[in-house]
Amino acid sequence: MASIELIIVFTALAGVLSYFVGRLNKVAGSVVTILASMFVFVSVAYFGYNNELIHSTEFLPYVTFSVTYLGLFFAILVTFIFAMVSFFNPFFVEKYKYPALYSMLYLLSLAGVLGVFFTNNFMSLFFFFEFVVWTSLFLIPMGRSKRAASSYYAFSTVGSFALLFAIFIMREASGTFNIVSSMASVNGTEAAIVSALLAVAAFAKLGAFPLNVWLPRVLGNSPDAISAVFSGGLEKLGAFVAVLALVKLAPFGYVVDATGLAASQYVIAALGALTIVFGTLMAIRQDDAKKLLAYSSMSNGGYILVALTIASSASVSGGLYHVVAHALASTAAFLAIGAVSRITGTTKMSELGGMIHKMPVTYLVYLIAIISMAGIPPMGGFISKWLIFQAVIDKGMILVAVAVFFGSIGSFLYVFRPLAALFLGQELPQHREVSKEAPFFMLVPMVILSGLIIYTGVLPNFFLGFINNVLTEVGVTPLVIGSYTVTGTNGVLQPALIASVFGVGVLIAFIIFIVLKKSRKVGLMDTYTAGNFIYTEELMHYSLDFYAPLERLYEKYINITKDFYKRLENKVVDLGRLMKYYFFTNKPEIMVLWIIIIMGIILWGDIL
Amino acid sequence: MLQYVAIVLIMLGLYGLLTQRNIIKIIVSLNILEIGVNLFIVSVGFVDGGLAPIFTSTYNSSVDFSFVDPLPQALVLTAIVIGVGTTALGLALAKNIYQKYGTFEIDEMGEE
Amino acid sequence: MKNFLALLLTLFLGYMIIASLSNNEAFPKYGEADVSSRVSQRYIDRNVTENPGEVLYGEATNLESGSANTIAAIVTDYRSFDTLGEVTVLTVSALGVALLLGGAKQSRIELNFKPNFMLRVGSRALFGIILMTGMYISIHGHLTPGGGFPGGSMIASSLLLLYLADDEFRANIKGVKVIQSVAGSAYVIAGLLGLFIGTYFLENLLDTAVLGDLFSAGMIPIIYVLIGFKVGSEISRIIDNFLTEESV
Amino acid sequence: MDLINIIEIIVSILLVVMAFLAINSKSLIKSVMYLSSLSMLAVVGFVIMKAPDVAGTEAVIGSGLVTSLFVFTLLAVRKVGKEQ
Amino acid sequence: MSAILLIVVPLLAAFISILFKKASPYILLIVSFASVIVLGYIELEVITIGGFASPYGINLVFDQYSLIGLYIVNTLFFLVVAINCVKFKEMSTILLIALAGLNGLLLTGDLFNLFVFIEISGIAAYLITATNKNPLATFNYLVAGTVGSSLYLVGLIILYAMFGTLNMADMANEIAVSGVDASLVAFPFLLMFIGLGVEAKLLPFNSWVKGILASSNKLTGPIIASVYAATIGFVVGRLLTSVFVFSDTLGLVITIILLASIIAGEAMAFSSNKVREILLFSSIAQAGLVVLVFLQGFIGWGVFLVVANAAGKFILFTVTNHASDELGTDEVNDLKGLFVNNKIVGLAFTVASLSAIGLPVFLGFVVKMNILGDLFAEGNLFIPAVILITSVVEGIYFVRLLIKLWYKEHDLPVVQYDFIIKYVVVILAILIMVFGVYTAPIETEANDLDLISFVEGGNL
Repeated sequence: MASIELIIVFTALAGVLSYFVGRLNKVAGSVVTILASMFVFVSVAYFGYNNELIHSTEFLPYVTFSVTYLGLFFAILVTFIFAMVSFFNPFFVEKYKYPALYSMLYLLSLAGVLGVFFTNNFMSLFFFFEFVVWTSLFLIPMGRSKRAASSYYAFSTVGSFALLFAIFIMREASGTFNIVSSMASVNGTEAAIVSALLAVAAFAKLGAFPLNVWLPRVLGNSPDAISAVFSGGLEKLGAFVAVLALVKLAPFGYVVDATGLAASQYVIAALGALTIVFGTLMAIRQDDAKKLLAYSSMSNGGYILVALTIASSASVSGGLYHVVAHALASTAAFLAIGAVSRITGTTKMSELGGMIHKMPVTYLVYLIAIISMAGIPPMGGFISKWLIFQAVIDKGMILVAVAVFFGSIGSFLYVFRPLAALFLGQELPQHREVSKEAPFFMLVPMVILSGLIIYTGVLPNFFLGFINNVLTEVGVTPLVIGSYTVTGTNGVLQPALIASVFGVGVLIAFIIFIVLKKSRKVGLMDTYTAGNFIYTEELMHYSLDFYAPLERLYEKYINITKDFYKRLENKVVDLGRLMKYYFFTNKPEIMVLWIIIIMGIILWGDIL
Repeated sequence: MLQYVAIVLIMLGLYGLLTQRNIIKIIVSLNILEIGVNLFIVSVGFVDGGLAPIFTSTYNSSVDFSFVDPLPQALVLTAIVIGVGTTALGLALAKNIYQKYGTFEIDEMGEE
Repeated sequence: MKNFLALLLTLFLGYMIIASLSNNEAFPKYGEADVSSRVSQRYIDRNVTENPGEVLYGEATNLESGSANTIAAIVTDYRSFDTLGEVTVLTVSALGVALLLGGAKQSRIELNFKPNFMLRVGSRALFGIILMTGMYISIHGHLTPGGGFPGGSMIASSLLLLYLADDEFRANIKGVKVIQSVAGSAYVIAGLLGLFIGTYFLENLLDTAVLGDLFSAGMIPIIYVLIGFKVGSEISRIIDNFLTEESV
Repeated sequence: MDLINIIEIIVSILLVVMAFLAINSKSLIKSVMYLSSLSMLAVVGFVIMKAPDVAGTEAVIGSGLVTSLFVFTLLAVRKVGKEQ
Repeated sequence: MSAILLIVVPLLAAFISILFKKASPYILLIVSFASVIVLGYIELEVITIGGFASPYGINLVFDQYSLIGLYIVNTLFFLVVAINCVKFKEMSTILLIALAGLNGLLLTGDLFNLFVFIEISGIAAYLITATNKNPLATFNYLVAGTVGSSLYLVGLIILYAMFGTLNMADMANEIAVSGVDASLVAFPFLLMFIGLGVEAKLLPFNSWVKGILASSNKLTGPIIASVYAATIGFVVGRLLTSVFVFSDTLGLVITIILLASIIAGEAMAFSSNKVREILLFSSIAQAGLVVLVFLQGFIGWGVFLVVANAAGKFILFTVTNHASDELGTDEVNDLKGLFVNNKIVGLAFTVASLSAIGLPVFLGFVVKMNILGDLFAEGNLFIPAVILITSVVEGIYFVRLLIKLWYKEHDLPVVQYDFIIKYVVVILAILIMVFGVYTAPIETEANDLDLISFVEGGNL
């Protein structure tokens, strides 16, 4: 038995402890984060799975908890991600400006996340939401960009405040902050407004189009471990809100008879599709591997939105499964890139190459992660995408379906690039000496994650079973699953069979590769090009700019959202400058003029 | 009549503040505004044919007379003294400004 | 053109205000103020705390405020607290002028004309007369129009006369400061006496005697004289500051 | 029409005229002088409105002292101006 | 003990300190400290001055509302004095008078007496701001203040002519009893509102603020932006909730003014690159919010909004103005990394700004949430939306500022903070946090204050 309250308080206290330990010894402080987050994960997962979590509160004021399958699902996933990523902390903590603070904020944001998933009170939900924003906010600037933090703040606050607005509207309708009863009490226009506001919150947290600007900036520029946490963990807060907004609240607007879908569902699905396409196209362009993965995260957020808004049993379970699959895959990928960056100090594809020679395990982890992201069997990403495709086609959303397929192919295109650029190709001279495999404790989480990715792809039924509980809870028909089969609307999937076929295929290919090996390794200098001898060890591989012609097609449109917000910001700045210039002079005349005008307005009625 | 004139004076004071960019002129405008306000205050307490609110021996013999309202007059006394305080301070500041910028014209001082 | 527009705008607003005030039935027309419905009627009748019956000049005794001049009664008795504040305003602006126009004042500012002997002597004589008038006005504030404010200002203007008539003249600033401080403190202490001896701050402790006598109205003449000194010293200091400058 | 009404009208007109002149005159010293006479006219106004206390105070303070302060400021400044 | 001593003793001390220049800083320190201490020993009552009962004489209302105001204003004033009394010796007398004026503003129950105290504290403020060495700005402040108070006086006199009284409670009573059309009192109320609006820094009437606060120093910044702002907040709160009646048109116009003030304030802060400018425009927006809250009739939470603002702005201005006094610049880029070597002060600054944005566990959050809740409860959706949107903008520039001040690698600005500044800001920051978490006393107090009925002579 374990009390949620105690777990949260424990996490927060461990955070404070890690701060003081970190003041004494930086690395020791971050070791505390590992121990604490592992402990939290284990206790949440174990007691949660066995329904032994106690939700009563004794210490915390105003906060009440409840255990729902939805919350538990997300909590286990996100605590797992936090626990895995925490293994990286000791290796990176040296580089941060405030290492002790880093450890503390890391654990505090974990505490906040737990609070979000377990509270049954909207006010506490908002409180924890803000708490997570603020604790994670100060983690971001320890990385490369200071601006990323303010744009993260801006968008997530827009989300939080939309949430708050919705909360207050629901409170007016129901007189309570309780999540279940206040959501049940809204109807009609109010429900539509609430649902739209919650959707805004979900969009902001997920970084979906058009609230997407912060996500690539934050993921691309945070410290490496934090990028992983954001992509795998914190971004999923958005998915949590999306479930509340899109699944638990009824859709609104004009209902199309043929498909039974409402206008709001079309709009959100369209935005989700745009997110997918936009994220994919942007990811294809990136040079920085972390940025690339950032855009990939964004496009995967689009999948989750599309899936959740359709709200059929296949789509919701597909969406939730995608949450798991993407969390695992992108965390693994970010960790792999982080490992590379720890060894070489860069994540730019143009500055890297041939890391496979020194970091084979990292390479393998990354490979597995991107296979899952691209939705290729036998990884977890395949299962979720299979379910989502079915739901989309079933509902006749042709354009969305096109986007979804495009995203899938596109993701294969882009995730392959870092693979080729970072790991394959020629080894670069500047990294040749320093490169070695990542330390053991960094490999541990990566390997665990890869194992899970394969497991989710081969035997999805364990997770789908849990997701079915969630589905029942939020009022969607559960998915039909056998012991080794998944039944969709258009057919039955046998992941284990597919996996074994794939396994055999890969095995054969591997044997052929080993037995019939024709290639020979030569040094960089040991070659010539077009009759010229090479005198310097320069890079000769062509894994950059694979898709230059494609990029040229949409080059002009890549910055629409960024430009929009830039322009919005400039408008605010202009307004401010204008006001300053206009009102704040050293002459009394403006003030007097306005006094006269205001008096005139008030008196006008009397004259007439 | 004087009440209207008081309002016109207040407005002229505002007009001065609206158009003048000379420190001294601004203080002059403020003074006009204040005089207008003072006249207005007194006018509010004025009673046609009323007596100044001071008991004298004449008052005893002619009880029919009424006094004008003494309270606004007392307030005006306060307002006048406060006005002179403000004006003195404004002029001292004007002197300081002149020492700093060498002019009374706000337009010639440049933006800070 | 711009100025003309501004003039039109302000005058139009003035017209609007006048029109609105004349439409306002609760606002009395000029010259028709209804004193009886206002608080000031009780000041005139002197019946805020007690009912003295008809107030007659030279006869009514022991009124709550025994000054023949109702304005003086209001200024130094009914609303004496305002006056204390007003004196404070004057103090703070005198201090401010001193602060702004430089601390270490040495010499007089040069005037463009040289006063001759006759002017100097004549103004000395006139100085005394003006000073006496100022005092008189202050002391008789509770009986006749005037009181501490014009009285004090007259005291200050007598000094101003000396300043103008003699380009070497400087008042004894130390002395002025003492008056400034003592007169102000005395006013406050008079109020505190009311609080500690009587029950209320600024309570009129003394007997108010017969309406219209010089020695009547209790504290009112005393306070008016204090105000006179206070105002006089403050304004003298302001004048001194304006007419001196740091010696180069 | 009483004499007092006629005086009132004259004073009123003069008040407005003086105020206008004080604001619009080009010379600062003239402006100050107009202000002084405006103040003096206001004293007449106060007397008309049966406010002798105010009139006395305004006469000494508003018209006398304020004007002298204005003049002193302008004098001091003119001297500074000469030096420069 | 009588509350009148809070006004009279500083005044007496001021008059005496004219003679004793050398001792005046100590007199100031002792008096300002004593007025904080004494507050605990005064019982709540309505004080009659001179023995003349309320509509005829002047009365001071020492109720729960003014007690909170007096506590916050006197405490902050004492802290300002404690930080500055050595450096600004020549201001001692003026500061004493300012203290008397501020206490008078909070206590008085008479509208004309309020005018007198506005002038006292106003003129003292002009002089205090003269230490900025920017006479033009001070002059501008003086002109604005004088115009404002003259208009206030005109408005007051029109009301006097209509209702024959100057006492606040009596005025409110008379207006209610006489049953005149609300449009008739709209104009005088507007005039009075403009007069107060000048001091309260509301948008079209606040052209003086930039000149004053953008060149403010360690003394003027906290005192104008925090102490004076709190006082005026309390005064406006009392008048808006108890005396003024805003009819439809006037209410609408004033709401528009306030919303414009909030929006423009945040936009201007957003577009500024100087720390002091950011803070001053933010305080303009906050002033608008304060008045807006009082206009909606939320006394309790309005009071705590004022308190939270005052404490926060005190920390912010003290910290930045000390730094810009030392460095001679307040460009954000020149102050980058200021807190790397001043962590304690930096933490206090962070707490204050996070409280201003409305982050949970700080006082600002509690206040903002309750205000929003009350607004929603009235079925008002537009104003909360504006408040939330502007909060986003506010949050962005504060976050930007904080990150710049905390993160920099090299060439750190060298600023030393005295131990007294450190103690003061840290204590205030801790208080902001404590009351952000332990909200029970604030909530009871706010609910008590909401029941205040000034018409019956205050909430004793």
